[in-house]
Parts: sequence; structure tokens; C-alpha cells
Amino acid sequence: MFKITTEVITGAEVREAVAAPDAGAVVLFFGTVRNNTDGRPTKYLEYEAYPPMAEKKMEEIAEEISEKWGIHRVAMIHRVGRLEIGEVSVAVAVASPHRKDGFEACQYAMNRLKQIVPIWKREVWADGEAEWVKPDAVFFENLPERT
Amino acid sequence: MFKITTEVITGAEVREAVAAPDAGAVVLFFGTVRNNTDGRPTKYLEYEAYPPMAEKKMEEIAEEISEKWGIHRVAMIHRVGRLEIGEVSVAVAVASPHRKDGFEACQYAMNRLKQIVPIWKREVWADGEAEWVKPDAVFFENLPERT
Amino acid sequence: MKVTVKYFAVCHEMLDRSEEEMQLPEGATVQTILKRLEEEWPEIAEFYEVMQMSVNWEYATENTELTEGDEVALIPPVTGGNNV
Amino acid sequence: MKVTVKYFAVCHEMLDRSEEEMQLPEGATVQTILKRLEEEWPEIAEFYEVMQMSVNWEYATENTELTEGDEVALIPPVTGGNNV
Repeated sequence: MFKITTEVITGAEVREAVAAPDAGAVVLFFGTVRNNTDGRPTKYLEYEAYPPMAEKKMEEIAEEISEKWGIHRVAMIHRVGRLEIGEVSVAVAVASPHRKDGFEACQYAMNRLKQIVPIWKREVWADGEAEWVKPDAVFFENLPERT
Repeated sequence: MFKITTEVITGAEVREAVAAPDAGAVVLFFGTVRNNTDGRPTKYLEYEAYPPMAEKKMEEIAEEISEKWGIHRVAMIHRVGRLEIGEVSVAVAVASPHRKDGFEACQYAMNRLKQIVPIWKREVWADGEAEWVKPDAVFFENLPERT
Repeated sequence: MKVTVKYFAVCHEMLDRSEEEMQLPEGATVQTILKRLEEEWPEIAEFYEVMQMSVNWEYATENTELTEGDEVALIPPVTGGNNV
Repeated sequence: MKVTVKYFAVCHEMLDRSEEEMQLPEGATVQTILKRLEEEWPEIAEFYEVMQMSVNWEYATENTELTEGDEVALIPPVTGGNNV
């Protein structure tokens, strides 16, 4: 399951998608909306995606994991739209026979998701300002005003 | 939350226990009952614990994680009694500001849990035989018959 | 030939539209589109070096050739999940 | 003095009981208990080297001294979760 959704992510979707009687280890990752970024209070977040490409790239990540670890049970879901503090923006589940591989593969999936899956985040600060951000820096912070 | 339980583990218990508005990453691990061990079909498992000591040792693991990573939101729950194929035997949740630490800490928690938390597993094979096992080898396989 | 061009996030805001159809000459590449956008809004060129492009849901380069019906997108640096 | 001794998993099966009270002489250590169990069932000594002991929910050694009311347990090698 590789999906962009506007609905609340519970985790059950990805967990059920990877469940298998021969996989003893399930590693799940949830990204949730924090109440601050580097100490600056956040009001809420808005996510935007390019859904068909995002889902295709998620599938490619799963193929990479299949090649690297022989793990075939990977699911990813990312929510778009307005998300409040504490809500889940992204969930990744990996089921594997052994836990070490599962942890590695789940972490790899998240790293790759950040790199290649076209999803963008707009941070709306508590003080009312807003900006499109990328993981480690504010992107286009000083965007020239359009006239 | 550090708990030995006879109830079904849903994952919600540990997830809610670690939820925090300033923790953007939640890593969860579930151990589930596999339908086989090294190819030999399993009928079901039985877990036994020494509850007060097990819960104390889980707390100690959380303290170790707090010292190593500065992560203070860790929860662990382990089920005892008869567990059927696919059911969750153990769940660990770690919430952290950054996902890399969360993955490391959750994996560490599981490794330590296997080492120091007094919980035992009895594997009941599909062919009707049963034995107490440890992670990597059958323990006391050739136990002398008691007369 | 006619292609669809999609703009996301900051590109969407800059250009004030999320999608448009473009009529391009035969032999056009992704660069043909970038140049046309630059004519409309010169400041966008500053961001080209940190931006990626896609053609039919696959990352592409400026030199990727286009054909009738292609779906092209401007992809600002991506972020999945939270800053975690 | 009186202590409680607990047996889990394979120890429980071997000794056919999960818990008992033991009356021990003053100055008794964990080893005093191990020797007494060995008298009852000599084969158990084979497993002592792979087994751990606890006193009041804390891992202990053979030389740990006991006091009135202590809770001692024989801890076979542990396994948490599944073999994963």
C-alpha cells in the first residue's frame, strides 16, 4: 500500500497492509506534527503532494528495500491538507522475519521518502506567518513579492 | 508504561503512553507470533514472565535510553499466556524529536529486553511437541526426563 | 505539440496557478518550458538550480525531450513527514 | 530466616512447583538455595551455569547474602518477544 490521503492516518492501514503469518517483526514509523520547529511555535501544517508521482516513488522505495533486504512487506501512507498539532503526517510499516532488518529498512524508507517523494510542507507559525519548508532549512524564505 | 499483560496488545497503549506535542517521530516495534521457526510449523506460543521484575527491568531499559539519547518517552508491554499465530507478543514505542534517535533507541530497547527482562517462551509445535526456547537456540532441548 | 505543466508548493504560489497546458514546438525539451516561465517571471530562474523537474512522474533533466501529451512538473525540494 | 524462592519456565517444570518458602540458616547465600535444590534433583546443577538468579527483582550472584523475607528467583535464559 502506497498512498497519499486526505484522511486521518491511524496506523492500522499500514500495519494491516504488511501483516503476514511468517513475519515476526513489524516496525512502524509515524511522523507527527510537532508544536514547534527549532523552538518557534507552530499553529498547524499544510501538506501538498503530487499524488500519482508520490505513490510511484513510494513503490520504487519498496522495490529498493526488496532488493537490499529481501523484505517484500512495506507500506507507506502520507496525508495532505491541513494537519493539527499531534496528528500523523506519515506512516511507514515494514514486516520482516527478523527485527534488525526491519528497523534498517523502515529507517531507509523514511530517509528515501524525504529525498524522492514529491510532498511539500507549509508551516503556519503561531504568529500567523507561513512558509514552505524543507527538512533542514526554510526554503524560499525571502521569496520576492509578486506584483 | 512498562507492563506485563494477559490482554491483547493493540499498540494503542504504548503509542498513547509516549505521545507528546514536541515529539515528531514515533517508532513502534511489534513482535508477532510467526507460523514457523526455522521452517518448523508452530501451533501456538505460551509466554511466562516474572512480572514485578520484568516491569522493573523494562523501566531500567528506559533509564538507559534516557541517558544514552536523552529520550524520555519509551513504553513497553509484553503479553503472557497462550498466543495464537499473528498475535502481538511485545510492543515497544519510542517518541523522540528526531527519527534517527528514535529508531536507534527502539532497536536498543528490544535488544535489551531480550537480554535482561525475565520472560520465557514455550513453543508448541504443530506436531504437538513443546519446548522452552531462547532466541537463537532451543534451550534445554534434551532435558532429562523426571521420574 | 501540447503538454500539461504542473506547479506545486512554492512554484504554485510564485506562478499563481497549479497547472496549465502549453503549446510547444516539435523538439521541445524541459528547458523550453523553463525558458518560457522565466520570460513571464524572471525571478523564477534563481530557483532553477535547487528545483527538480519530472516528466510523466519520473525525474527528468533540462534536456529531456518532450512528446505530445506529456505531463511535466516543477518539483521544489521535497519534504516528507515532519522535520523528524 | 525464611525466604521465598520462585521457579519459572523450565525450572518450574523441572522442580514441578512455581514457588516455595525456604527456611535457611543465618548467613545463607543464593548458593545455599542452589545446593539444596541440587540435593533434591542432581541434574539441575548442569544448568546452573546458563541460569541467572535474582534477589528482590535484581540479578544476583551465588554469593549474594540473603536476609529474612527476601524473594529469590531462578532465571533461565530469557527471551522477550518472538524470535525476531
